[in-house]
Amino acid sequence: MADFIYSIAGSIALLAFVISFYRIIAGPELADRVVALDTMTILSLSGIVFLTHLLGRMIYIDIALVYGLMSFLGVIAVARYIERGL
Amino acid sequence: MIKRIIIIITLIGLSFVLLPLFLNMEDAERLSELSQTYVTEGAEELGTANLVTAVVVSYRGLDTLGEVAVLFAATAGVTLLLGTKKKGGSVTDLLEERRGGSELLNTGAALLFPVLLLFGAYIFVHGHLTPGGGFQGGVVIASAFVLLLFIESDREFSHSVLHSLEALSGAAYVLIGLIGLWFAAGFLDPRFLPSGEIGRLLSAGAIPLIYSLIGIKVGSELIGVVDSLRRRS
Amino acid sequence: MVLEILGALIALIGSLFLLLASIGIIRMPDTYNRMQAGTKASTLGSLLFFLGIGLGHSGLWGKLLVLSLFVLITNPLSSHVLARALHFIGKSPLLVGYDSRDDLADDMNQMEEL
Amino acid sequence: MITQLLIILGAALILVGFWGVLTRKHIVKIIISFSILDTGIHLIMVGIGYIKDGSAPIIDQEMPVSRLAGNVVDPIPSALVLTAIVIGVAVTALMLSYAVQLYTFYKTVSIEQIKELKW
Amino acid sequence: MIVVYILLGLMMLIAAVAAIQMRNIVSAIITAGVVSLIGSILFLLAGAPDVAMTEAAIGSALTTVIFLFAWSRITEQMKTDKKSSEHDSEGGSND
Repeated sequence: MADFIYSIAGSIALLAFVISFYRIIAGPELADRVVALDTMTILSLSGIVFLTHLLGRMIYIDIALVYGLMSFLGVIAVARYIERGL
Repeated sequence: MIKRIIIIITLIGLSFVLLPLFLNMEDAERLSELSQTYVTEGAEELGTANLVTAVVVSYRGLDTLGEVAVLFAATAGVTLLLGTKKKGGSVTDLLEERRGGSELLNTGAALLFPVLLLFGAYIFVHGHLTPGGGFQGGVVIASAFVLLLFIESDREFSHSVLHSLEALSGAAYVLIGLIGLWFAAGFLDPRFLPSGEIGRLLSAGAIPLIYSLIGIKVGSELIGVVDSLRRRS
Repeated sequence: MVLEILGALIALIGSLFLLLASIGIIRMPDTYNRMQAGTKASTLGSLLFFLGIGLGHSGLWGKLLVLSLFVLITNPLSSHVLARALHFIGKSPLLVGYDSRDDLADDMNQMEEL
Repeated sequence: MITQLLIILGAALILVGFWGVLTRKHIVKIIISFSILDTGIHLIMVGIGYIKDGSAPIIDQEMPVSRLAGNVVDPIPSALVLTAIVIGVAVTALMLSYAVQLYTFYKTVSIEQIKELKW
Repeated sequence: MIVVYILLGLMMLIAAVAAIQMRNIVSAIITAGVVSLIGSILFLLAGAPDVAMTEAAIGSALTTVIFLFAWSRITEQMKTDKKSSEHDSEGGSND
């Protein structure tokens, strides 16, 4: 029962990932793509935590930790490039 | 036109090269003999929980040494190409003013900088227990310094400190390898320290030590790369 | 067992918020609106998601707490820097029927006068 | 099945990257294509090391030493890919520094206009 | 499970082709970062967490940063070149 509800939640998160991926490909401007990337990193963090549950290995959570710290560097780099501060 | 045809022919040829790889491969049911030995005996022999670390640091230690050498060569190339400062001030006069970081960014970066350093150290000290190790920890430490470059891009890092850290950790890495050759079975054999119990922090012989040295080396090299690539004013 | 089902339900609510964030990303009319939809909803959604997974696995609490802290620090930070950068390159938000009001530009002018 | 999927995906990425390297004119685009090609090679190597229903070769409560045989993926390709990624970023940085130097000498980013490199 | 692999693989291919086709360089850099991000999730699914961690840290964060540093250096030089060429033409007209 619990596993079933968990897998529904994971599928919805995957659907959200695909939808925000559409904005990265189609986004008319650079700014839209960066916003979509910002959302996508958070979504993939949730996805990695969900995979920890799905594959049944607790140690996979370390990847989410590393990615959670590193992911915002890319967004900040693009933002600083846009405002000419890099 | 001829160019386009040549490109298409090249791509088709490449796909034919890659095709047998696809056709001959099924999901393997069991490991090959060498991997089987590494998997079953690695934990017993070396006392590491993470067997990838055992392969990287000990069984294939020479490969890692070569990899670190390639990394050093690439870093030296980047520094050689871009590291020197521009002669003459005529270019810099025309540069427009660079915008500083906002106060929120400065505070957040100051908050996150020690966290990133600590976290990188955690990653490479726990390399024999959890996923991760020297390379990943080195990247996290380098990213902490990249964060400092984001808030204040004129910041100068001390090159002598970076170079001496890199050289010292590289020399210590080779030295530990030689100690393994002397006191244990072979080059980069970590068993000259006691193996301990699997799953403890102080276990697996010298593997945490070696991976920490690799982490410091990779981190200082990547800081050097980013520092050479950024824009000078 | 009850705790697991409760965790699964909380994770389901969190995933619905994540879906809301992504729908906001594609349906909102301009960049600033997309940004606020994407950031706020996805922060709440991911925190609920972590809580749900943590209720199911008691061994993960410490690391999930650290992860939530990272998300709470880095996510507003990155969206703040991005919004500020967009403001500086002269992108104005879509305000239908309202007078445009620019507090950040006023602040910058004041600082320059000082 | 999963090995085949990873290998065909990696091969497709290699072809896409190679196509980008051959057809693009912009030098930064060529370097981006190289990094995509790298990712394809890494996917193929990880795919070769996959074992049916395999998990990570890390010992903990869920994977004790007794269950290790037959349940974990091959650690050797993982170790090789690990070092290959780090070398990849260093080589990318080297290529980018060449791009910066090419721009300072020739004042162009299009490789069509750098005539001395042609033969 | 196999559906997830195929979906992620298709997204990765689309992102790779889009990264090469895009006209804006910074958009292409971001999209190449997305290729690495999806790749790291695939590595995690295929049971290689060490590789996934390296790809997430290096491929999608540090590579993006390095590309942007180099590209901002090139664009800055482009700007100064344009300015100095304008200066030169003005000086020539005065003569």
